[in-house]
Amino acid sequence: MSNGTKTEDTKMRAHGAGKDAGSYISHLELGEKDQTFLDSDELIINMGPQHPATHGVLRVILKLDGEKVLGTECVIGYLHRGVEKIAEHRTYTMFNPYVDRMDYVAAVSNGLGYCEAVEKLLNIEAPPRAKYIRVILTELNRLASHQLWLGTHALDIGAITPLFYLFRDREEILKIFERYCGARLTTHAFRIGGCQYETYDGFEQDVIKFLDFGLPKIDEYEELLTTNRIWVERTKGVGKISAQDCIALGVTGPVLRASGVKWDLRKAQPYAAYPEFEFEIPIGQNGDTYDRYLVRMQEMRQSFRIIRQAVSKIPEGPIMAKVPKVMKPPVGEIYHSIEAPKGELGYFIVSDGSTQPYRVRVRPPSFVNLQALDLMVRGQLVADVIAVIGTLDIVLGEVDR
Amino acid sequence: MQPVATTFFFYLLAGLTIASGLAVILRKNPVHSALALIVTLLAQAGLYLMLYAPFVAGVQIILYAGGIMVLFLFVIMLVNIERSQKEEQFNKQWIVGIIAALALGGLLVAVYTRGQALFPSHAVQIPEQSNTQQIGVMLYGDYMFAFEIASLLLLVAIIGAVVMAKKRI
Amino acid sequence: MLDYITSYLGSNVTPGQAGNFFWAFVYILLIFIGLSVAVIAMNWLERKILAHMQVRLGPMRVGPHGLLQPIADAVKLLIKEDIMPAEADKLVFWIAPLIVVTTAFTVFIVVPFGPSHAVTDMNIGVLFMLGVSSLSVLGIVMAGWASNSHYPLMGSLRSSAQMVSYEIAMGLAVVSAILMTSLHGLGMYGVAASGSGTGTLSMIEIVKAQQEQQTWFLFKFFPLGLIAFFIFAVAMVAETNRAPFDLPEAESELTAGFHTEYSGFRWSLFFLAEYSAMIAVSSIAVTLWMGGWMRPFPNWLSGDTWDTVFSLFPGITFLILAALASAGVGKMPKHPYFRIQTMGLAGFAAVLGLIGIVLFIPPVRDRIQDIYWFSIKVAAFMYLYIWYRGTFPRYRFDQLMKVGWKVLLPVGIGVLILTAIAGVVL
Amino acid sequence: MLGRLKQRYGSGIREASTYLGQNYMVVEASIISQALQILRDEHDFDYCVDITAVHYPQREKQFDLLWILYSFARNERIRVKTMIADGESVPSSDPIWPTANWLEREVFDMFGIRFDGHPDLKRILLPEDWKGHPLRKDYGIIQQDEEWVKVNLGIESGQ
Repeated sequence: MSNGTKTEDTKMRAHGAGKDAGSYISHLELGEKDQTFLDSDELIINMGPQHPATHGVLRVILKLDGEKVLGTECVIGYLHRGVEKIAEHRTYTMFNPYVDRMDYVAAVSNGLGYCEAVEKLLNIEAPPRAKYIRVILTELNRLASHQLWLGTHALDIGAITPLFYLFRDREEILKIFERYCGARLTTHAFRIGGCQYETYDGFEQDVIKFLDFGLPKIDEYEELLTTNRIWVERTKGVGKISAQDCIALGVTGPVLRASGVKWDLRKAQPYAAYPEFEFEIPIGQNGDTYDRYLVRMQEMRQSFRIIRQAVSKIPEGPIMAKVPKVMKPPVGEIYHSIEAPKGELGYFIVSDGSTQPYRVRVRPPSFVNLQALDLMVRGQLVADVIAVIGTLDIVLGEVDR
Repeated sequence: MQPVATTFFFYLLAGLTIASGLAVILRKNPVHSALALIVTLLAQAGLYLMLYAPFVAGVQIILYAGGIMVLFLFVIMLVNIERSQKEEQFNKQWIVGIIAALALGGLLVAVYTRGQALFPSHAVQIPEQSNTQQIGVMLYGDYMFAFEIASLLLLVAIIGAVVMAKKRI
Repeated sequence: MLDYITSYLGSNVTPGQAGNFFWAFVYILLIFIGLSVAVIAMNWLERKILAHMQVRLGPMRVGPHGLLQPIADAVKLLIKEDIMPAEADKLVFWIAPLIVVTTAFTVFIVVPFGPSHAVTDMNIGVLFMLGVSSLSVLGIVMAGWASNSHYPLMGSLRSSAQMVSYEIAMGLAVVSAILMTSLHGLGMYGVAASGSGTGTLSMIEIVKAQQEQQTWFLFKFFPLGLIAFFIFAVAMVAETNRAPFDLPEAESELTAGFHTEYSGFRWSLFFLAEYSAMIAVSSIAVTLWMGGWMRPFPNWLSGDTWDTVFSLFPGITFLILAALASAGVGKMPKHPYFRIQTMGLAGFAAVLGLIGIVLFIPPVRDRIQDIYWFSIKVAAFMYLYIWYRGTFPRYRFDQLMKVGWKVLLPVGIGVLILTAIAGVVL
Repeated sequence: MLGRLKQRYGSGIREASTYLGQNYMVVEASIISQALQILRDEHDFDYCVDITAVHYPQREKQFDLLWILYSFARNERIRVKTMIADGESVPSSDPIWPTANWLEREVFDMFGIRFDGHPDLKRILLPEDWKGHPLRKDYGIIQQDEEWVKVNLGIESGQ
């Protein structure tokens, strides 16, 4: 059970260490041995890539003193598909569906960021109706993403029931997506220059029906968890991160807001039709898991608010701007970012004047946020690692791209 | 309930006690030793039962087999087993050990052969029923002082353990 | 021989006390079969109840409403390949599930399903149950260690620490209930507990003491009995490693905890043991605090009429179940594909109805109703277990220890002392 | 702000301009570290959004290395760009923004640009012993490390 005296090859005999993983030597094992309680040996265990609570194929190497975490190292890349490389070999339009496959639980947001970035590069603007449709769908997707997050997060902490409630309600959102564009998960809802599809008959009614159905459900989730003693004990003070650390580590999204920074790209650098809506940016104070939970719950409520306004104010008009058949943006670079459910999702696109992007760089929020894991769990217990992975709300498709 | 096949059970349990007791010291793997020790303790509990001491037997199971041995195993598992398996099993004091064992054995034999006069010639009639109550009455009546002294001793031991473990924190 | 068998029927004690080996064997067999059936039923019920709590249907495919699902699962587990890790300690790996399952079944020797419905009555009954069930932790520790792998080891370390800590709180709660047995009562049935003034550890005598004192110990010295019961109820969930104290097998942290490396039949032994341990601790709780086999309100609704009314309950319950099943038969799809299923459900309904009718026969119902009330009370606890699982998140390890040592233990000692004082003063 | 930087480093700042409303500046590789430090300390660019690179194989200095910075106080973004040749390394910005740790590792992984003083510079997305840096333009889209695939996955090709 000790690592110190063993040879290299037996070190990673823990589960899941495949051939490629066998040769992987974590920096945790190379450094000085930490002082452990009662001079017992420290334990290096391997969590993932096949582990129920790592939300996909994340592998975390934990250095433990009993149950206390002395250090972590994330091994990622199991889902790497070379999205950025693919982009260089596709036209701007052809690459559009690929972005849906990164953060697959918030595909609409990915599409929105990419389309807006290319639009900026082309110097065109989507018509107002398209912008409204974009806001409605993106906010619905934010709800779906947060619902999935809450379900899995609660499941990680041991509450199995919320998951099913949340899947039931997320289903309604996916039904709207399905009726709008035919796909439920990887929607590919937007086109460069607007939206490809006009809303179907009864779209507004469907959305309003969902709003009336979904808002009281949030109270239902909160009833299950917010004041639940065990839930509070498991999340309060767990995975604390200060605003300074968040900024230094580039952590964005609800995690940053829960640490008390009132920063949301929808307000700070508004895009789409967001300037036209009233909503608040919920923030927390302590930057712990409980605050992140509360912030996301409030964000869901705000999303309902935004959707309600958008549906009631949706203008008539065209849904596509004038876009050339063959897109050849002028030579130049652009960085555009949006507030995805997980944080700042940025696209950096370099054009060389041809039909294909010269370089597309995706700034994935999950990837950057995941870097904070080590800081957040050091000195805490194994169970907290699970809670913190859950609260960071990472999607491995986006981390690995 | 009438006892059945008393002799058979006595020899069975006694044999089990001795065999597993030997296994405790002969096994190289400390976890196996601990498990053998549990068997010893359980067999002893069986012997207590045969002596019409169900309470002592029950306490033996709860405290020793179920409690203390779990803590034993707990500690052994944290220790590096592969290392301890390579270590020498019997250390330099084996001469002293054999002398001590022989002395104890001699004493027992001597008492058994010579000292019969010290013991009553027939077995004491133990009441089958309610000896749990009698133990209670004895402990909290006649032997109150000894009982309290023992508990005080344990308290001291606990504090000592905490102090020794805490010195590094 | 026949005399030997029939001679017991007239007696009023357990087969163990009567020294009747035939009937003791029959009782052991009955308990073994009954327990296995209960575990299978529990498996199905848990999945169904949990599913309905979580807005889904649960098993629906194998048999009507998935009634045959547990049997299908059992068959699957038995014919599954049994994998033993190459690095495992073979002997210990092999023994561990046996220890767990043996201890889980052995405790049922002293569980009193009725004044004479127990295999035997030991005068250290409660101690025996606690002791033997505390041995099951050994099996868990061995399983975790023998797997020679990190997650099982952590699971077994957690479970041993957890079980040892909660056993103390549990023991204190039990002792305060045992103290109550030593108090005098009016003797409703005119039967004095063995040696009035001194308590007892025998399970049957504990229930008789409650009968005599005309109250469940739950309500004795209100709220002392209630607090002790509460401590026990919390500790017993921790002892059986169930949510919210299911850390040793927390699937989101330790994949499956101590039985991660087990599969097939060996794994199913752990499963069997977990559920029978749940039933066992619930039986202790029912015996100590909820009047064991006594029917509800024996003191308020007393008299022959009420006795008869209450003794009809088992039959009525089975008839209701039969009615529900036949209603299900009517609702089955009429497609020929479902014919066998429909017939099976109808047969099931018929069997339930038949049992219900048999239970109305006076000598049978007099003997059975104790078992019935005992089972109903245990079933209530089983429902609670499922309910907890559907509601609570999981505790963290340090919080679990905090609850055990800093809350339950001091409260347990306090209740014990107060009970002793109340026993002397009142 | 740009003026002050220019004043201090003179020719070190090659170009500072705005394209499509987004500010960027091109800095000599030799002073990049100081420039970033000043941007953070004196101009409040406390949030390093992204570090990435672009490969231009036909240029003498093959790589554009970019830092995308954001200032919470000013709600303003700036891109800092430098050009380096293949095999050249730049000082790591990990001491300035800890977030640079993984971002630089990814740049190293994808382009093979080394960062001096990085605490743990190794591949992040690809396997440790993979050969080649996929986002270089001379790395084909269906190219892969055949040997690695054979040894580790036991198949002839990953396609």
